[in-house]
Amino acid sequence: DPVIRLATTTSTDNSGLLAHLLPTFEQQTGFRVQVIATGTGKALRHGRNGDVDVVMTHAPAAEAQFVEDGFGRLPRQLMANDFVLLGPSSDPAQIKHSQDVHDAFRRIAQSRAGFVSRGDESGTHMKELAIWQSAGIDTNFTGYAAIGQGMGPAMLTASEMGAYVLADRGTYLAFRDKLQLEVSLEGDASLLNPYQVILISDRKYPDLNHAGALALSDWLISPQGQQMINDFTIDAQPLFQATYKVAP
Amino acid sequence: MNDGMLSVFQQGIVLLFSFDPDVWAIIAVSFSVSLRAMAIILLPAILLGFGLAVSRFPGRTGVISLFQTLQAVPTVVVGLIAYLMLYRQGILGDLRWLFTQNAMVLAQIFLALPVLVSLSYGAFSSGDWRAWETARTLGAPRYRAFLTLCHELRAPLLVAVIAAFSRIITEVGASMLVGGNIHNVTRNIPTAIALETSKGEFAQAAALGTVLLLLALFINFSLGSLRNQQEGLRRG
Amino acid sequence: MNDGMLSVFQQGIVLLFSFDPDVWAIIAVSFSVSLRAMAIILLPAILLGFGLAVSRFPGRTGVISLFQTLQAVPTVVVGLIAYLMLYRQGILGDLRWLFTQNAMVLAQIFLALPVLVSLSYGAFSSGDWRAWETARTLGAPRYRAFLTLCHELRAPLLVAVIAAFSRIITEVGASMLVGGNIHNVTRNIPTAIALETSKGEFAQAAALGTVLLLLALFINFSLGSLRNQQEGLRRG
Amino acid sequence: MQLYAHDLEIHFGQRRLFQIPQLQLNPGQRIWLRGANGAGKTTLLKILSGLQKPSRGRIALHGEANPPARWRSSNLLQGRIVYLHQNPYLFDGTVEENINYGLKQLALTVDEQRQRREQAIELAQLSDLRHSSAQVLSGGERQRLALARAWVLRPAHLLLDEPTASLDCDSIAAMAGMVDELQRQGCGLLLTSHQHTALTEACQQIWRLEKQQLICETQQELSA
Amino acid sequence: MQLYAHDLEIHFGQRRLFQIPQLQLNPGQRIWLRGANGAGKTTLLKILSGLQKPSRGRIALHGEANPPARWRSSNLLQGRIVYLHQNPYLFDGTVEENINYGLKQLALTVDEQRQRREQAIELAQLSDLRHSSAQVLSGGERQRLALARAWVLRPAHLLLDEPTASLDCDSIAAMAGMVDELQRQGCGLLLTSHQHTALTEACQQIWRLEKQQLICETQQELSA
Ligand SMILES: Nc1ncnc2c1ncn2[C@@H]1O[C@H](COP(=O)(O)OP(=O)(O)OP(=O)(O)O)[C@@H](O)[C@H]1O
Ligand SMILES: Nc1ncnc2c1ncn2[C@@H]1O[C@H](COP(=O)(O)OP(=O)(O)OP(=O)(O)O)[C@@H](O)[C@H]1O
Ligand SMILES: [Mg+2]
Ligand SMILES: [Mg+2]
Repeated sequence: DPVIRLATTTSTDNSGLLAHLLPTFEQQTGFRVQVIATGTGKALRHGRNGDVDVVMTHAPAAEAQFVEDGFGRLPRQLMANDFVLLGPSSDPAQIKHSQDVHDAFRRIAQSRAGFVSRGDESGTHMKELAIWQSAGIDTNFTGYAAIGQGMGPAMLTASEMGAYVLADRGTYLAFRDKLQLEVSLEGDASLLNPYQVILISDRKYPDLNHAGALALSDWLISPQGQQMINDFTIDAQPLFQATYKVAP
Repeated sequence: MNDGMLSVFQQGIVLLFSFDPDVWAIIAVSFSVSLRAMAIILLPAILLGFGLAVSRFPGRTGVISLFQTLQAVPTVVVGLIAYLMLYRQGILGDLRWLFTQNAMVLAQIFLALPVLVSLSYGAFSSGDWRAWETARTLGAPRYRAFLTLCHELRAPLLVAVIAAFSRIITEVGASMLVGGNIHNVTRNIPTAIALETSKGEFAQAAALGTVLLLLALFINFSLGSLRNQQEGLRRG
Repeated sequence: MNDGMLSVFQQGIVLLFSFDPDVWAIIAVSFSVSLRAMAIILLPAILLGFGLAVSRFPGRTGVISLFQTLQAVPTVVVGLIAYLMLYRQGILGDLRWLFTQNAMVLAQIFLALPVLVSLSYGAFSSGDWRAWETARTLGAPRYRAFLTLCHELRAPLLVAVIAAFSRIITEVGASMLVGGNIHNVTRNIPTAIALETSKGEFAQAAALGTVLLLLALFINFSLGSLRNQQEGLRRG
Repeated sequence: MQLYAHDLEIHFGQRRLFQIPQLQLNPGQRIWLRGANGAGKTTLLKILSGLQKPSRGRIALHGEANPPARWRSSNLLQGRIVYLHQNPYLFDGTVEENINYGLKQLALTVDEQRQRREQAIELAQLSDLRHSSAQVLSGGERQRLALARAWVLRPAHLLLDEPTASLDCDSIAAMAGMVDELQRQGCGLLLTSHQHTALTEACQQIWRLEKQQLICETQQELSA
Repeated sequence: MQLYAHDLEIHFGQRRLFQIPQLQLNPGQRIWLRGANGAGKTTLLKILSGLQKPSRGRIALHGEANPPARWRSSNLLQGRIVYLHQNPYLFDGTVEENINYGLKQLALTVDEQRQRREQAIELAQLSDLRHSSAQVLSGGERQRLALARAWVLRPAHLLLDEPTASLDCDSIAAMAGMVDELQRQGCGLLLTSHQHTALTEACQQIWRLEKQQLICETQQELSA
């Protein structure tokens, strides 16, 4: 069975990363990869149900649960990208002067400048909530708008409203010329966004294409795979950073 | 997920009768938007369908084809068109309607109009012209003759209205784009369902779908009395 | 976004005639899935609509209301139901249809059936029973009498078929869920549009919408010849 | 009120059905319109009642306060010049509802309405069927109902297209009674029929549609 | 082939329309079915042609290889016992297409089909209108077309519901010619009519629907 079904998040597929990687893998191994790009929650759900052969997501807590429940095996951290805080160029909350991301979020809440939240329990949304929490701020302030939509619409909404928004860099680069937003803050360590590739339990679902899934996982962490991840750029900007380390 | 379809359905019933204010806010947005859109187009669309069925003018079949074709424009695209009109630089940008219910009403008007026009064209074109003539000769002014014809054709017209309303009450692409799915403001049942689904909360999504189904059933059975009267095909 | 609606439309025309293999693969998936779904339900649904219009049995109005109501189930929810049947633990899980075109056909059948049944019920219920009687007495077997009645009512039936087909060819929620939007396998025009929209490629999305619109126009004008013959309302 | 037609002509494609320089229908007059099948009787009646537009010419009502009404320019003809279809169309509903249809349009008290309705149902011998659905009526009953529905309006002119075609003697007598009553009240009557019946006997004039023209004769000429 | 009915009875709700213990229609026979408006003539004809189900009783065709056919159990009645509606329904299409409708059902060569069609169009005097849409025909033309459409089938029995109601003398003569021709070929004819015409004159029997019963008389008795 040469078909591998990969459930992953929209960010990897929409950014063009998979289109950059997979042809080489397919050529070398003879497998064909069918990509089902959805939200992290749904991708893991497909994994739990045994409807896909391998998942690639970016929600550490949910992934840990997934492995712990016995549905996933062999989680490998293969790459990361980062989140950026976007805002109008006038910078009403004075983010430019903030020390770190927590300070920036505090300023947004205090300035009553708007903030658009995806509100869809996606990886990005989880991240944002975690930051609000560690900054010690309740999201009930007036400027906070949870819109329950994808990254693109969230940025467009923020752009229309002149509000701030937390976005992943890949999607931001794709949307950049449609937005009247700028990067207000980037590079903070807590804005890192790690991706894992996880195989599906072969005891629960013995008839899946485990050989293909393993081959894909192996190839992704191989020197060639890691190199190709680092080589991927949009507008000459690298998007993902290969992070696989051989387990100690 | 493991709790099967039946329990999802039960959950929907519980949700509906729990009077959860969040759920009812969503329901209110759905119905207020879609009913407003229907109210605005109902008469013009049916009149247009009537006109297309009974009149003869050059290009008539072209117009009919056009309305039928417009049904095949995906809702997202209709949403995009509405968006391009409403965003800050759009021709209607000054209205500042984006992300309001008005924007959703506008998009839903675009969506329902072709459906209602072409279905009521279909309904009228199988009608009997003598009904119109009889009404007129018995002294009915034009508007009453039209209403009489509508009454004679109430079964297919009712079906047409229900089809058009179903299209917009279940529509997600356009509402999401121009409404923005803002909690308590523009989040309606379909966008809420889309949100729950994207979260992987399938049970919650299905429960919301059940809510819509139950409300639709309720409306339908109330309209059923209208339909009851018509006793099969005309025999004379 | 800034390049206005006209240029988007142009882009769509260019896209259609560029014979870009990717675009045509998407078009092929859309039409092969939706046409298969229509082909499967066409006859049963129209027969059912006919039966509901001409027969009298207890619970008949209940059945009619049910079909009309089922139109108001959002496509995502229909997709969910199909998903719950098709996923590994579902009753049809052993077919392993999830993320294949067959799954999309199944979901689209659920979507189109209520629309077609209730609209053809509407069409037949404004028909003239003498047409059936005349056909039968002139020696036509039942199937031919039925076809004759369909021919007499071709305007509203054609409109019904077009409405049902439009519903499934533009539908995104169910196809996305059970098809998975896999490139070259289950990506159809609406899911491709949704994808492009989520990537912010609005022009590309609108261009794909234009492609669908153009194809629908083409189909519609070919069907137009059918419609042309019917000369307004019956006068006798 | 006089019904007046001027310079009527009607074509269907290449075919000219008839051409009538002038035509006049007076109150209280009863005229028998004759002609072979396909001569154009139905078409002429529809034109005179304002339901169909002639290829050329115009229709007017004279002798009232309002200026003459042009074709379809208003509702003036409708309800005052009533046309009865050759195959009447009955509205979905009961016999009584059909009779009420035109009545609702008139400025009558509820009492007057009821009175006219009861009278019409009685004259048309539909008492037993008053609550039946109009769709199940027999051919003759349909004709009687159609006349009753027009009769309650007390029109200025009544144009009857083959009103007695499928009626038995009793029904014809009932129809004749209703029509005579209308004539006494000054209603102008124009009727087509291929049979000699009580209705046609009382006609003072015969109009013949022949060779694309309308020829008037009086009944005496005919019998002579 | 004999058309045979046994123990027919029909009710509408509480109302009993008629009850007929037995009834028989022979080949080559011509019968005039009479009765007041609303007596149930149309209903009886529809039942005999298998279009409507009686409340009780059954219809059969005797005298052929096949066993007697029960009501609606098959297609045996259809096309051989042809019923002509009081207000004929014409299919959307031209006059010629209407005539072709039943012909297509028969196992005839193209030549035979053409021959029958031409003959029918001629007899029904529809030559000028053969390519017109059937929807624009006048009342009389509709009747003639409906008969022509049935005539080409050479049915075993033809049930005519008021075929001459809106016909002029010429048309009646044309109708009579067609009907006589069928009778010569052994077709059984049952017709209703409120008028004495050339069609009714040649009837050997009169059936009367009266007081919920069917009474048979021969034409002689009547004239006596
Ligand atoms: N809309 C139309 N288009 C073309 N021809 C028409 C149209 N309406 C009527 N005709 C033709 O005009 C002729 C006259 O029709 P009309 O119904 O006026 O006849 P009539 O005198 O009432 O005949 P009958 O006694 O049979 O009812 C018919 O031959 C008919 O075919
Ligand atoms: N489906 C029905 N339900 C109830 N009553 C009916 C139905 N069909 C017919 N009738 C009634 O039965 C009676 C007989 O109808 P039918 O049409 O057989 O009469 P008919 O003898 O043909 O009369 P006519 O000479 O006026 O055509 C009528 O009074 C009619 O109202
Ligand atoms: Mg006529
Ligand atoms: Mg009858």
